[in-house]
Amino acid sequence: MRKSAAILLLVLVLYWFTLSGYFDHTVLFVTGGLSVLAVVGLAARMNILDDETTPYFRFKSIGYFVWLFKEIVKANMAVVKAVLSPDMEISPSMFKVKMDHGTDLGRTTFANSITLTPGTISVEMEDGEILVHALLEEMTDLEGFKEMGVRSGKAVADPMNYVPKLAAKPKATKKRKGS
Amino acid sequence: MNPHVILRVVAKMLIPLIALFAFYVQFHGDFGPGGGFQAGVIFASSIILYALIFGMAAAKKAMPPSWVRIGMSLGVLLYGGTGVATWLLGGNFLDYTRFAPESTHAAGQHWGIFSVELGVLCTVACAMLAIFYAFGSRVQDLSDEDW
Amino acid sequence: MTLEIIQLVVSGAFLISGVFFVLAGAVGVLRLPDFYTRMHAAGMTDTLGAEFIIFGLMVQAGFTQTSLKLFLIAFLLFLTSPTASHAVADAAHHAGLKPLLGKFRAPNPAEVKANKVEKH
Amino acid sequence: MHLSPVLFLNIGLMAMLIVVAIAVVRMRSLFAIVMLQGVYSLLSAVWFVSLDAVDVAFTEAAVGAGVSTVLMLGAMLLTDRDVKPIATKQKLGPLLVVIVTGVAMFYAIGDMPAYGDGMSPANAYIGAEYIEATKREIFLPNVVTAVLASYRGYDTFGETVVIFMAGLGVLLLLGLNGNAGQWRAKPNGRNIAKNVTPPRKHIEEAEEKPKVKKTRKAAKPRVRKKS
Repeated sequence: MRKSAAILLLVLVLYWFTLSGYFDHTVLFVTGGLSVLAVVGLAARMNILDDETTPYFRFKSIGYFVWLFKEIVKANMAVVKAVLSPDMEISPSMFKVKMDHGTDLGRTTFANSITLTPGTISVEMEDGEILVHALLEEMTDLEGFKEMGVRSGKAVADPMNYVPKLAAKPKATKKRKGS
Repeated sequence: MNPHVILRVVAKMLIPLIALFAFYVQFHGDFGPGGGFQAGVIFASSIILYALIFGMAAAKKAMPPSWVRIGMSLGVLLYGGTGVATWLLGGNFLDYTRFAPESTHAAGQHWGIFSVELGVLCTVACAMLAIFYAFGSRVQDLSDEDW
Repeated sequence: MTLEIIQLVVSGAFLISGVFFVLAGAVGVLRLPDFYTRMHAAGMTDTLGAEFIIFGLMVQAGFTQTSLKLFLIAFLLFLTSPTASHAVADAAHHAGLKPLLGKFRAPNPAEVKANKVEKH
Repeated sequence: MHLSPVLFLNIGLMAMLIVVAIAVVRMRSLFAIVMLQGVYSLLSAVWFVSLDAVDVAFTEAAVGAGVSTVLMLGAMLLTDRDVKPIATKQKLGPLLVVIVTGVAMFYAIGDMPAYGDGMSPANAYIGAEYIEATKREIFLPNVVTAVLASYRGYDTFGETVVIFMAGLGVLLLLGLNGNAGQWRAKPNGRNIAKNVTPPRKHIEEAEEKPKVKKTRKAAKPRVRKKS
């Protein structure tokens, strides 16, 4: 708790100077210091001082974000192509991806990465299972999820043991608009 | 287990940033857009976010209702008190130049505006929280099924 | 001088591609059949659309405090927009909204016309 | 009036505001209305930015779209989820008032100064004076703050008191823990009047909690005796 308080303090000081941009103004300097201390105190009162609050500054995670951004661009292209083509052939499906990151932070990173990649949304998360809604057939590929899970686990330094599993096969209810 | 894991983790990251942003808006009101009214609402919204995720009881532990009640009136007192102080220093009500009559850079004005805006921050933040607490505590914590 | 031109071109390219993704997202929201699929299109606007526009502005601002602030905005968007999408999708799922599953194709305009004529 | 992109932006934003306002009036579900009010606030905040009124836009976004949406939702939970339909006859009176006011406003548009006109009464006399005097007397880059807190200090004091009174009024009616008017007030909002919300399981659980504490306290002396 003391360690994360220190990290939070550092992050908030950097945040303050990023926002403020005044380095030589005495009043702003003093009030800035007091406000940072007040916010850390508030966070302590709220009981939110732990590793989940301050996951910033992990150099491993920078590489992950670069990789994730590449994935997002790729997925965006696929979705744009599907949406803008006159036929608009899509095959929405829902399935469960089972994975077990050790911590809530790892689970959140993984689920948010899924949502960030267009074409897949994490609809529900229960313990180790994420219910995913996918727009296109090529996005149900479990290998992709596995890679994302492993990488996101590494990015936030989780003890992780990943078991990809298609828990429920998507039901095909043939429905067509206009018919 | 709390079903809203993602919301909880992300809210935990955001709450300190929102709270500090409120103070930034407060103290940079002299240089850019901002001031006590905006800062008060932003600060209140950080606590409201906490209450929405962790429940009303936890929020009341972090920011007790008694603080809210005191802060609400303390802000008005600070504003009015600034006026009375200038009065006692021999000026008119809220005539801030009395704080530093000889200053060439209007330091008195700066101090007056500073303390007045602080009063506004106190009142606005606490009044918003008071209204939120009053409405929110009236209903017991809703379970997801009630929606 | 040349640096300025490069800056202009790069930021312009970012802005145009960002606007393209936002537009594609809007078209997707209008065309896609149900709530969950529409959320994919909406997600497109707030990931690549918004991020590319912010990157374009960052390139235009250069190495200044403004571009640091823009980076903060981009970071917050990265953090909050998937969370909001998840919250909305979760709420819809809890409320019992059934997703449309299986293969789906956009109806042919000619087919739709024929249907309408039959109904009349 | 020359055509500029900003003009089109303003026209588009105004059109969207009108559409949202009509939707708010015609909606029946209170939840949707509250959400649309948030949309309305955000749109008007964008519009204020395009008018260069950043301070106002800031306030509108924070208050209108942020906090007041939450407060409205909180208030909505205490009432119905739907609006009761109003008979058409009862709408005629308000409609008349709205039409008369609208016509009067359209009539007044003719006298309005052009947007950004430096010679308009609002800008030429006291506005220009404030801008000049701020440079000379207060030395602040943000004229809005100087006007708000110094030149119009009385005004802002009044506004602060108004907000204080609003909070106080709600507290007097509902109580800080939502239990005003109950003869057995309990701290931290635990005990909610049973005639307000029907008793549910978790309310009963919350009331049972003090008992657990008592048993814990009772357990302590026993240990002492043993030692």
